[in-house]
Amino acid sequence: MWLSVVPCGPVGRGLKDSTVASLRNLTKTLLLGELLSGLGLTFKYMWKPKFTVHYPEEKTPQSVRYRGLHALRRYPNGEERCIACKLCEAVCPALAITIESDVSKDGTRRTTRYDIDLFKCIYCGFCEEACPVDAIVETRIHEYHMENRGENIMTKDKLLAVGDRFQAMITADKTADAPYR
Amino acid sequence: MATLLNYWMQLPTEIQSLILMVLEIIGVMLAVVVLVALMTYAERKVIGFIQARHGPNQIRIFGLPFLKGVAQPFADVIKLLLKEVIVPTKSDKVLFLVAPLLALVPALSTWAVVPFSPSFVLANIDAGLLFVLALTSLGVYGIILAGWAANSKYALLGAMRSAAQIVAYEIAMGFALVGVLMAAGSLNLSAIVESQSGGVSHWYWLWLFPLMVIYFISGIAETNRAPFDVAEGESEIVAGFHVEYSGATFATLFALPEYANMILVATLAALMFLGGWLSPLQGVLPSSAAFAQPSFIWLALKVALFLFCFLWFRATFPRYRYDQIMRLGWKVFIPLTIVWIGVECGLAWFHVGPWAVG
Amino acid sequence: MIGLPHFLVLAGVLFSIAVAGIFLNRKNVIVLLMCIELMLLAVNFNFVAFSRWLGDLNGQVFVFFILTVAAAESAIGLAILVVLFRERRSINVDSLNRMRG
Amino acid sequence: MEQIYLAIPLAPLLAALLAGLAGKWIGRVGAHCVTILGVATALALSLWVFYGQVFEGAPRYNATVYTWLVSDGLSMQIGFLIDHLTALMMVVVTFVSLMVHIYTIGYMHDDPGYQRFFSYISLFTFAMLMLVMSNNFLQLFFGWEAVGLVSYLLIGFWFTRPSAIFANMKAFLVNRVGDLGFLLGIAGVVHYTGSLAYSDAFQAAPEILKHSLVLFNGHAWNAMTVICICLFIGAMGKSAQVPLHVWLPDSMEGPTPISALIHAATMVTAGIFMVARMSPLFELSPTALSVVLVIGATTALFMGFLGMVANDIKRVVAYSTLSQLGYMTVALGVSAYSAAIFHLMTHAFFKALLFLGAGSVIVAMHHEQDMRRMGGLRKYLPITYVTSLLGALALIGFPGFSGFFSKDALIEAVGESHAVGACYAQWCVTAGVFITAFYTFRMIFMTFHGTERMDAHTREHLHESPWVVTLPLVLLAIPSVFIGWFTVGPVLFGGFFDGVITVAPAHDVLGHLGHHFESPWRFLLEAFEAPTLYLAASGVALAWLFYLKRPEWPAKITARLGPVLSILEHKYGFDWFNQQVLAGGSRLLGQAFWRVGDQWLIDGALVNGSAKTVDWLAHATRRLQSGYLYHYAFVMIIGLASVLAWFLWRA
Amino acid sequence: MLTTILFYVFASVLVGAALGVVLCKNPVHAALSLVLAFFNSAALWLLLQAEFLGIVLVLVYVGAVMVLFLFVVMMLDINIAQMREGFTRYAPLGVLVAAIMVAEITYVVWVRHLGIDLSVWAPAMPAGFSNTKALGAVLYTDYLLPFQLAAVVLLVAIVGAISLTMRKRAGYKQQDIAAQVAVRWQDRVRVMKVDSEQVR
Repeated sequence: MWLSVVPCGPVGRGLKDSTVASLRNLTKTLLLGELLSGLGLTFKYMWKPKFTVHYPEEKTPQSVRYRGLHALRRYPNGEERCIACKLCEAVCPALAITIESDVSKDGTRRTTRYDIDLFKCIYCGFCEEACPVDAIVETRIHEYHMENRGENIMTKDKLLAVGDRFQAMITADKTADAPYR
Repeated sequence: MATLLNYWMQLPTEIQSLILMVLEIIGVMLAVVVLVALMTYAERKVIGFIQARHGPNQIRIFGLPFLKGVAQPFADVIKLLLKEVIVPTKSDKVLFLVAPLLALVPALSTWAVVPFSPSFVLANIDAGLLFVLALTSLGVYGIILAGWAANSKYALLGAMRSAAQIVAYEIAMGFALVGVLMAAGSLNLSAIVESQSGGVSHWYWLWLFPLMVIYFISGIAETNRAPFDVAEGESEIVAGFHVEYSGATFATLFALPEYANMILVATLAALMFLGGWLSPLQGVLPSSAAFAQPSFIWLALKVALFLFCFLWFRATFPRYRYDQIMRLGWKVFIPLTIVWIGVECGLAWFHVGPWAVG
Repeated sequence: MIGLPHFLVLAGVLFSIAVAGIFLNRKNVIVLLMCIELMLLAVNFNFVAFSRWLGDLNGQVFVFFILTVAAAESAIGLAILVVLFRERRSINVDSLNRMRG
Repeated sequence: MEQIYLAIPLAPLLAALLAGLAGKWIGRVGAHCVTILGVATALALSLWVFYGQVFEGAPRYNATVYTWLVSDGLSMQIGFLIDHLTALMMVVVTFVSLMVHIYTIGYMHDDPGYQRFFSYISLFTFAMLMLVMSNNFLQLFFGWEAVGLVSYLLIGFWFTRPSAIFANMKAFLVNRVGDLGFLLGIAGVVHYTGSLAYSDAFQAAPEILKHSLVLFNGHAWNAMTVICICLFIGAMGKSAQVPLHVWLPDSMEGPTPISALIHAATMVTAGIFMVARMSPLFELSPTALSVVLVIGATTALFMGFLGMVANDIKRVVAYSTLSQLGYMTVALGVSAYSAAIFHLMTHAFFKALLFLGAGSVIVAMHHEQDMRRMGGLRKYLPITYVTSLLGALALIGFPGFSGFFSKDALIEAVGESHAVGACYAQWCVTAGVFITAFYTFRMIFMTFHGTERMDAHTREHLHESPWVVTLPLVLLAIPSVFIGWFTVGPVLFGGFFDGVITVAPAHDVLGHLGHHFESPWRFLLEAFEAPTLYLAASGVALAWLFYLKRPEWPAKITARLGPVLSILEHKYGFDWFNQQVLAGGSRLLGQAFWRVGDQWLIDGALVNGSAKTVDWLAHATRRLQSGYLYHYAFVMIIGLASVLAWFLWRA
Repeated sequence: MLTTILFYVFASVLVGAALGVVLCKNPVHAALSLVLAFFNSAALWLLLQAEFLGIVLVLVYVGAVMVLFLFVVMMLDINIAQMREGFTRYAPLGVLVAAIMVAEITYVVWVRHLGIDLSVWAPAMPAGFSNTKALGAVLYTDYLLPFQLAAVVLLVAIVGAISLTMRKRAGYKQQDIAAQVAVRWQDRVRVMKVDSEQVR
C-alpha cells in the first residue's frame, strides 16, 4: 500500500538515523515516488526495441545438434542401415520405440516394424547415440503436426520417408558435427 | 436524394427532432462501441510495447498491407458473436441473460450527458454530474446479477468482490466530484468545462490534483481494471463473475461495458480536470488562433491520455490484494477527499484559486 | 391530461400493494423490509406530487429526509438481519419470537 | 422567678434523663441520688413558691416561657401559671413524689430495672409538674399525655409479665378514650376562643355560651356543655371515673411505689385538678356539673362496694382510691372545687401512706398480696402497722384526722347543693362513708390482726422494712393526721382559691357552709352530730365483727348473697362489657373492616386487584405480543386502515 | 400527450414492479423488481420536474441501498419454500386490506378534492428554474439543522451497521501496512564480514 503514515523506525536505533529515514520514507510515499519510478520504467520500455522474432517469417538459428523429428537413414545404395539390433529400443528411457525383426528376403536381419511414439518420445537422442550403424537420427525438423488420431506413431515407412526427404540436410549436419564427437 | 430530402421536410418538426436525436444516440453509441473495439486493440498494443512485444500485428483491414493488426478486435468480436452461448443448467436463466445487458445499458446511457464539444451533447441536463453518478452506480447490477445468476461459487465471489469494490470506490469518486462541483458551482458538465476556460492553469487538475488522482484511481477501481481487478482474480476464483459466460454474452458483459466505462471515466476526468474540449494553448496563443479554439480534438487527446494511463497502469502494477483494495478505498481515499474538500473550502474562503464558490 | 389525482392514486395503489405484500410475505424479513421501502416510496410520491402542484419545495425537502432516514433504516435492518442469520442460520420470521410476551 | 419556675419541672426531667440514659453509667446509687436530688430540688422550690404565693402574697404569675410555633394566628406556647392552686398541687406532687422516691430505694432494692424505675418516676414528676404548672391547654395536654405515657411505662414496668402488659395496655387504651374527649374539649375551646391560653379561654368563656352545637339527632347542645363534658371525659379517663375506671385496679400490676405515686396521689388527681382549673368553664354549664356530680357519686359508692370483696391488698386500696376520687368528683359537681382540691390534698397524703404501707407489707410478705394469706402482721411490722392504721383512720374520716375534715366538708357541701342529682349524690357519699370504713378496716384487720395465715417460711422471714421504707411512711403519716387541722379553715372557707377558682354565686355551697364555720374544733364537734361519723363507726365495727370476732360469717353471707357477690366480683361487668362488647365489638368491627375493607377492598380490590388487573391485562396483551414481527405489522396496518376509515367517516 | 403516455408507461411498469416485489418467490427477483420500481419512480419524479430527487433516488436507493439488499439476499442461504408458507392463507386478508386502502385513498383523492384544482397540470416552472439549486437553497437555509441531523442519522446508521456486523474471528490475521511500508532493509538485514576459511 503506497500511502501510509510512516511510523518511526524500530526502537533502539539512533534518533537521527531513524528520523531522517522516516522522513525520507514519508516523502517517498506521499509523492508516490516508487509508483512513479515504476511507471517511468515501463514507459521507458515502451520505446525500447522489441525482442519479438516474427517467427514464421523470421527464425532463430538452429544448432546442427538440434534434436527434432526422427528419421531412418539408408546407405547410399538405398539399403536400410538399421540391422534390428534393438539397442535403441533398449536404451529409450521413454519406451517410445518398438521394434520387431525378421530375416529378410536377402537373408539379412531387418526390422519388420520400427515404431516411434512421438507422444512418448522425449527427444533425448539416446537412440541416435546407441545406434551402431547411425540408422536412427534426430533431424532439425520441429515444425510438424498431427491432424488425426494415430498420426503420432512414426512407422518405419514414415521414418524412412523423412530420412529420404531430408537426406541432404541430415548428411550435412552429421558431417558438421562429426569432428566433435 | 432530393425526394428523400423533400420527404424529410414534410415530417413534423417533433418527429424530425426525434429522428435526429435517435440518430445522434445511435451515432454516439456506435462511436463508443467502435472506440471500445479500438481500445482493446490499443490495450494489447500498448501493453505489448511496454513488455517489449509487438502486440497484435497480423489481422489487416480487408487484407490491406498497412495497419497490420488493427482489425484484430473486429475479428475477435466476430469470433465472440459466433461462439455458442452456454447457459449453465442450474442457473437463473433469465437473469443470466439479462445481466450483461444490465451491465451494458448504464455504461452506454451515461454518454447521454457527456459533452463532446461546446455544441454537441445529447442531453445537456442540469444535474448532469448527478446523472453520471447515478448511472455509474447502476453498473454494479450487471456484475452482481451475473455472478449470482450463474449459480457458481467463483462467479458469486467475484461478483461480491466487484460489487463491494464498486460501491466503496463510488463514494471516493463522488467526493472527488463534489470538489469539482464546488469549484465549478454547477452540476452541468458543459458548465463545468466552461468554468475551466482560461488556460492550463485554470483547469482543475492543478488545484484539485489530489482529487484528480483519486478520481482516476477510483475510476480504475470502478471499472475493475488492473491493478484492481481482483474480481476476475484468475489465480483464486478463475475469472470471477464472468467465468460462466461465453460468446456474445461474454462480449457484452465483460468487454463492452468495461471498456465503455473506461472511456467514460477517462472522458469525465478530461472534462472535469483537464478542461474538456478547451485548448491548452488558450492563454498562450492569441484567442483567434486556431489552436486556441475549443475543439473536440482537444478532448479526444485528453481522453487518450487518460486511457493510455489505464493501460500503462495495467502494464506496470501488480494486482492488489482484496482487503488492501478495500482499505485503500475506505480508509485512504475517502478521508483524503474530505480533507481536500476542506482545503478547497479554505482556499475558496480566502479567494485563492479559480472557485465558483466562496 | 395527467393531474394530481393520477399521482395520488398511483401512490395509493403502490402503498396498498406494499401493505398486501406485508401480509403475503409475512415470513421473509427481507421482503418485509422491501415492502416498507415501497411504502416509503409511495409516501414520497405524494410529497413530490403535492410539492409540484403547490409549488412548494418543502415537500421535496421532506422526501429528501425520508430518503435519508429510510437508507439508514435499511442499513441497520440489513445489519440486524445479517447478525440474525449468523445466529439462527435462517431469516424466518417465525423463529424471531424471542420477544414474545 | 421564671428561672425558678422553669427549674421546678426541669430538675426532675434532668434527673430522669440522667438516670434513664446514663443509668448504666451512674449506677444504682447514682440513679436514686440524682433523681431524689432532682425531686427534692423541685420540692424545695415548690415549697418556696408556695410560701411566696400563700404567705407573702406574691402576685399570680402567668407568662409564656417559650413559643413553640405560631400557626395561623394560633400560638402554641409553653408557659407557667402559678397561683394558689398550682402552688398547692406542686407541693403535693413533689412531696409525695419525693416520699415515693425514697421509699423506692427500699422497695425496688433488688429489681434489675432500678435506674429505669427511678428515671420513670422522676419523669412522671416532671410530667405532672408540667401539667399543673401550665398556663395553656397545649401544655396541659402535653403533661396529660406525658403522665399517661409514663403511667403506661410504669404499669408495664415488669414487662415480662403478661398481666402487666395487659394492664398497661388497658390503662393506655382507656386513657385514650378519655384523652379523645379531652382533645375534643380543647379543640372546642380553641375553636370558640381562638387561643390555647387559659386566660384567653376563660375570658372568652361567656362567648362560648352563646354558641350551640347540634349533636345527636338534631338536639341542640350548648357549646359550653359539650366542651365541658368533653373535658370531663378526659378527667374521667385520668381520674378513673365510671365507666373509665377499669384501668386503675388493673394497674396495680405495677410496682407499689408507682401505685402510690400515680394511682393514688398524683396522676389520678390530674382530672380533678383539671376540672378545678377549668372551673370558669364548668360554672357556666350546670348540665355538665350535674353530669360530673352523678358520675362522681356513682363512682364513690359503687367502687367502694368492690373494695369490700377484693382480697388483694393493693386492690382494696385501689378501689378506695376510686371511691375517694368519686368523692372529689362529687365535690366538683356541686361546685365545691375547694373541697375537691382539699380532699385531693389530704387524700394524696393518706392514700400514698396506705399504698406505701401496703407495699411495705408486700415486701415483708415476699410479694404476697393476698390478704387471706396475711393476718397478725401487727407485731412483725409495727411501724407499718401504726402508719397504716393512721392512714386508714384518715381515710374513713376519723374525727380530727385530715380525711375527716376534707370528707366531712365535702359531704356537707353536697348536702347544701341544689344541683340536679345532688340528692342521689348525697345518698351515695353518705353510704360511702360506711362502706369506706368497712373495707378499710377489713383490710387493716385482715392484714395486721387475727390469725397468721401465711406459710411458715414467710413467717420466719417477716421483719420490719428498712428505714427508707418506713421513713416515708412516717413522713406521710404526719400530714395525714394533722394537715386537716391547719388547712381546713383557710383552704375551704378562707378564700384560698379566690381568683383561681370561679364559683357561680348560685352554686357556692362552700360559701354557704363557710358562714357556719368557726374553727376546726368546732367543726370537729359538729361531726358528732352528723350521721357520717356513726356510719363510719358502724362500718369499722362490722369489719371487726366479720373479720376478727366471727371470721366464719363472711363465708356464710357470701353463700347467701351469691348473685350480689357475683356482681361485685365481676366488678359490675365493666371488664366483661369492655372486653366482650366494646373490645369484642371493636374486634368484630375491626375484623369486618379487616375482612371487607382491608382484605377485600384494599388488598383484594385495590392492591391485588390493580395488580391482578394489570396481570390480566398483561396476559391479554401477551397474546398480542406474539413476538412475530408480522403480527405487529398486521396490527399496525389494520390500525392504519381503521384510523383512516374513522377519519373519513367522521369528516 | 407525451407526458400522458410516459406517465402511463412508467406507472404501469411501476405497479407491475411493485406487484413483482410482493409476489416474487425469489427474494432476489423481488429485490430486482424493487429496483425497477425505484427506477420508474425516479422517471416519474423527473416527469414531475423533481430532477434532483429522481436522480438521488436512483443514486441512493438503486445504487446503494438495493445493492446492499441484493448483497444480503444473495449471501444468505434462504429457504424459499419455507418463506412462502402461509402465502395463500394470508392472501385474502392482504388483498382485502389493500383493497380497503385503495378504496379509501381513492375516495379521499377523487371525492374529497383536497382543495386543489385537480383538473389542471401543475403550474409551469419559471424559465431557468433549477430544481437542484432551489432545493439546495431551501435545504441549506431553512432546513440546515435537520439536514445536519440527517447526516448524523446516517453516520449513526453507518456506525451501527458496522458495529452490528463486525465480529472478531479467531485466527484472523491482519497486516499493519504502515509498519510494512516503514520497514527498511537496514532493519531486517545485517551485513556481516565473515573471514574466509583457511585450508590447513
